[in-house]
Amino acid sequence: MHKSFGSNTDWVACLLMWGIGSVILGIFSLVVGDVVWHGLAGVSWEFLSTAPRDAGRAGGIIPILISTGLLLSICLVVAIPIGLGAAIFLAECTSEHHAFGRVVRISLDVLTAVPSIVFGLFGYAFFSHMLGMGFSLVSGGLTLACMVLPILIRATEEGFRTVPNEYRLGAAALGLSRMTTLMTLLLPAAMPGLMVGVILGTGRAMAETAALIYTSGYVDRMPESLMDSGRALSLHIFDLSMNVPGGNANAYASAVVLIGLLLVMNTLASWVAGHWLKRRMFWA
Amino acid sequence: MILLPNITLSPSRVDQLLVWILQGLAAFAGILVLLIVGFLMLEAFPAVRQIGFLSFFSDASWHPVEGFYNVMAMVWGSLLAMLGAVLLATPLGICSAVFCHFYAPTWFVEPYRKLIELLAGIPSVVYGLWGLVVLVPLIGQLHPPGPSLLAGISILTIMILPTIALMADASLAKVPSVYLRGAIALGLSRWTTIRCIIIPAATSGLSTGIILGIGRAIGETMAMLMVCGNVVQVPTNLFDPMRTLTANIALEMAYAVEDHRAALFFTGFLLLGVVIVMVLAVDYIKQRHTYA
Amino acid sequence: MGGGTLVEAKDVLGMSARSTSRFQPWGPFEERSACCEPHPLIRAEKLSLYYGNTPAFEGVSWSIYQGCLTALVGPSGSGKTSFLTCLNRLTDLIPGCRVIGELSLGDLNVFAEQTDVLQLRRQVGMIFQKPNPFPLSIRKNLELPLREYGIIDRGRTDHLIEQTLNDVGLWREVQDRLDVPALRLSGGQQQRLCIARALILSPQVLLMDEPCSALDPLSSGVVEDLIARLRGQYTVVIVTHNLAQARRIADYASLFWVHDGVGQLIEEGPVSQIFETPQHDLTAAYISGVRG
Amino acid sequence: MIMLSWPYHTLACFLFLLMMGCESSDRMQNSAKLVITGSSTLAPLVADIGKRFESIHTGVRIDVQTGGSSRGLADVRQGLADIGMMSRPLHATEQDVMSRPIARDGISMIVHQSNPVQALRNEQIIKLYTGKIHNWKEVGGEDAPITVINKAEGRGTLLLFLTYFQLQNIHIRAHVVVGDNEQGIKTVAGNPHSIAYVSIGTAEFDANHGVPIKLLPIRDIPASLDNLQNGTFPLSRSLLFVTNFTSTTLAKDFINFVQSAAVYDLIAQHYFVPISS
Repeated sequence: MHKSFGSNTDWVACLLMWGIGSVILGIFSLVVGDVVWHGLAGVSWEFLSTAPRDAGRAGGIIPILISTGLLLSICLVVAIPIGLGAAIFLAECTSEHHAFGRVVRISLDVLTAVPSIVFGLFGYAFFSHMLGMGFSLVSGGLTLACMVLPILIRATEEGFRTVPNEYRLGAAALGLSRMTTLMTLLLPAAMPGLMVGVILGTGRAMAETAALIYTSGYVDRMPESLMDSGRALSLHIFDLSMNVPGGNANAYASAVVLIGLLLVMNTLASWVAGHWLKRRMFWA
Repeated sequence: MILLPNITLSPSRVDQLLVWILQGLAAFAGILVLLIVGFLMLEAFPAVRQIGFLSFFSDASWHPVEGFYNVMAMVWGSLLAMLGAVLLATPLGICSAVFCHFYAPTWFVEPYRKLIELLAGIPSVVYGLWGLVVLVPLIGQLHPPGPSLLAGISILTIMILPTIALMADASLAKVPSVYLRGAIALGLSRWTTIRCIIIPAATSGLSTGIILGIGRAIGETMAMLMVCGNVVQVPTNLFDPMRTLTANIALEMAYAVEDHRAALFFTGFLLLGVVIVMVLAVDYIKQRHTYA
Repeated sequence: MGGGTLVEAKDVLGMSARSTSRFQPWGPFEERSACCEPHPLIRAEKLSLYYGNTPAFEGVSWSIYQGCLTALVGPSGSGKTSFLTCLNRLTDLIPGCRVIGELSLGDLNVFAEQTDVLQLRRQVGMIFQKPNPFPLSIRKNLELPLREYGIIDRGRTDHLIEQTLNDVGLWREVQDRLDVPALRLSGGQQQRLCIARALILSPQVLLMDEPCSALDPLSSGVVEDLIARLRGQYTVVIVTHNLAQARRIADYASLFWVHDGVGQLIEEGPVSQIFETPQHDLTAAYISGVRG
Repeated sequence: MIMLSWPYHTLACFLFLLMMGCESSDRMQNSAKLVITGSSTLAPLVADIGKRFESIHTGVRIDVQTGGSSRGLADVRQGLADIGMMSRPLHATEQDVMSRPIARDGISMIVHQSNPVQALRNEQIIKLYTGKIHNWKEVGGEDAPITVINKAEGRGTLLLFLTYFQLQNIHIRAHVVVGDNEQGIKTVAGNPHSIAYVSIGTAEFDANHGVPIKLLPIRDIPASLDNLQNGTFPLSRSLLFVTNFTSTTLAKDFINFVQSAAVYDLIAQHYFVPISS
């Protein structure tokens, strides 16, 4: 009697989990499949290596890919050090109930919910106008960094919080300086958290449209410097699908490229993290 | 336990410097919020002074060109879409992570996780486009007009699910394995182990995931603009079209001037208010339900 | 050399020519009343366990008697804990873990396909080296296994909880704070709670993996007394590095040893035989502290 | 050593960024740059014209930004842009800038291709949009509820529509509100019982490229670019460039170029009508 009680619910739960797993898989295959189905035919070497013509209806996306890459690098180069530092502070220097930490944490949660268009208008007023960066990749990258920061910090903080206390105790018992403890023990252990943050963050940055319309701009020319305006891939997709009649085919093709790019970057990120982790563990 | 509980206790110069730098970086993140709030206030201030604060809640409708500024319908729109999506995506996301950890065969886990990671980065435009071209006509056949609260909730659910699933996945991975071994040695079934031990032990990470999910849901702009119908009204059922605060900003900012523009900034400001209330509520619930 | 040659040592029971003249570090052996029937409950036939291609132990053939307290001693890496985890199939948790040979619990073939693992683990409780109460309240820790097996009635669960906590001598210490988190208890209390948690399902067999080694001597003594009291009611299999402890509380003992990185059962028998008249050179050396 | 490597890397990256920034600002002073911002309707066209202008005038760069008519106006006023693009007429309070028409555009009522209704009278359209007619049956279509699609507050097309039909936005009972033209077209394509109004150029392009929509005539005049060009189609608007009164010669050159016959082919390619005709 007892046996049947336990295993019946378990069986139902198992079924449910498989059900949910396959539903999620199904929905996403539907969305991704739809995009790939419409767009794969348009992706060719020529598409990847030429500049757009006729407002994007014809031609390729190479300047847009370069601009996207630059935007993303600026965003990550700025956001990762700040995010990591803030996360370390929140996780390692403040307790859950510390007043300053709590204020910062709540501010960050609020920041995650600021609509991207508000970030865009903020970046437009602050970076482009007030700091005089104009409509440029730098201005767009910095705006993206502001957007990505909260995601990065919260995920990394979570990573640090779950590092077992034995590490800290053990390191303290050895008389290691906090700097060393942080760099050699805690950082590698918190790496998976940081990785989730970076993946979610790059995801959000790559997907961003509204914030970039006002900051990095719409110019689909090859950027010559970071002060040039440049169009991001998702903005290109948005423009083609919503603003340019007959842009659908290339919009879908660009979406396929974006998905491919995400795939490559995520794989690269986890590979680099794993590699780095191994080396660090070895030396530490 | 934390590494640097007190600056004064730390003997090393480097450590003190480290703490100051870290504190500075954290403060920077906090200042960013102040900057944005300040910016919104500066832009919204003329509207509040000109139009009057109460007009935003007591006017007949939202017709800024004619001078009517009631935003409540859009506040409800944002809240309903967000609540619906979070209520759907939270269990789905957590289940997806549980599936990944405890049910899926090993060879399947990595591709599955990769897919979810991938989905976290798909632009909202793509989801919106899919919603507009595939989902909305489907709903329209069921019950016209098609663009509706239901479409909004569905798209939002799909969009925030990866965020919640990834955070849940990361936090489940960090539940100490001793709990798992203990539960298994007791002969607890997989489901009981998950429900009564693993999930409670992962609360902190799960709630972070939910907060990020709420954030993305309420802040989502383009996809909402494309599938919700954007009619300013409080939806009375799932098939009614409605407008969110974010869609309102994106839809009208491009053509708004003066008071209208300032009123749009005020809606942005209001959105922040809604978010702050939500975040504080989640924070409060989390504080009450965490076992130290 | 295979397990077979080592098992032959069992056949020379009673030969004590070598041990009589040996140095005796333990003092006179105190005879205990035979508390257990020499009725084998657990039988292992040429049992081997591999992690991938690396063997943990090989060719263990052995019987564990019902109602007795059996100690497993031997150096680290000799496969004691691995052997223990076979008994409740915790080995299932380790990817790439293979078990070859026969293992039966009463009439039940432990590694058979159709064996209900949950049922098996319910009959075989396990205590780990580090106390691992779940991050729940004390009451919930004990309630969880009960509810899992269908005992939901509040009166009955409360009664069982009180009775079991009494059995492990914890009731008086915690009766007025059953709802505080279990993680706030001291180490010794936590370990007794874990024992209570295992006992509350009245299992046949209790596996203990160095249950006292993570505790201070005082708590360790309390837990050890508790384990000694369990003799007769339960079949207890205990892994310990503390030879004195094994000698104090066990009825039977066995010595595991490592040969070329592979664990093997060197000698087994009544604790008097192992400690007084060991049949194997290595046993003699190990218990006298010369090696290991 | 390893422990210290990441701050150095970061520092190096920052320096690199800084250098790139400085270098580019040096170079920028040598070349003439024109920033044009505003209406998303005009942006693709002006970007293409800009590319042609660059190919004729070496050393000149035309940066086209989008973000809406109001942004174009605001950027010109603040000096962030040299030229603003506007797809709506200037209000009475906005006479502090100079406006120049560069192309024409009209709006057309569209329905789904499968809709049997061939034409609607103006009163019918007004009743439809004010919620006095709910079913296609009442205007000669099949028995199905009408989905009315309106444009968002402030859009140029909305203003034109309201002015022409002498409506007020307050009285319009819409089931769906859309932003850009393509969104309206995609919504109509997905809903066989809907009606919307969009730019003629966009609608004509999509209808000719297999999108299941149909353009309805206004007062029996078919909605087409030809009728727009010969001035017979009633619902038309000018697309504007706005500048400060003290605009640079480069800006003037560019505006003259945009108004010249040299770009008529581009304007036609983007389904607008050149201003001269």
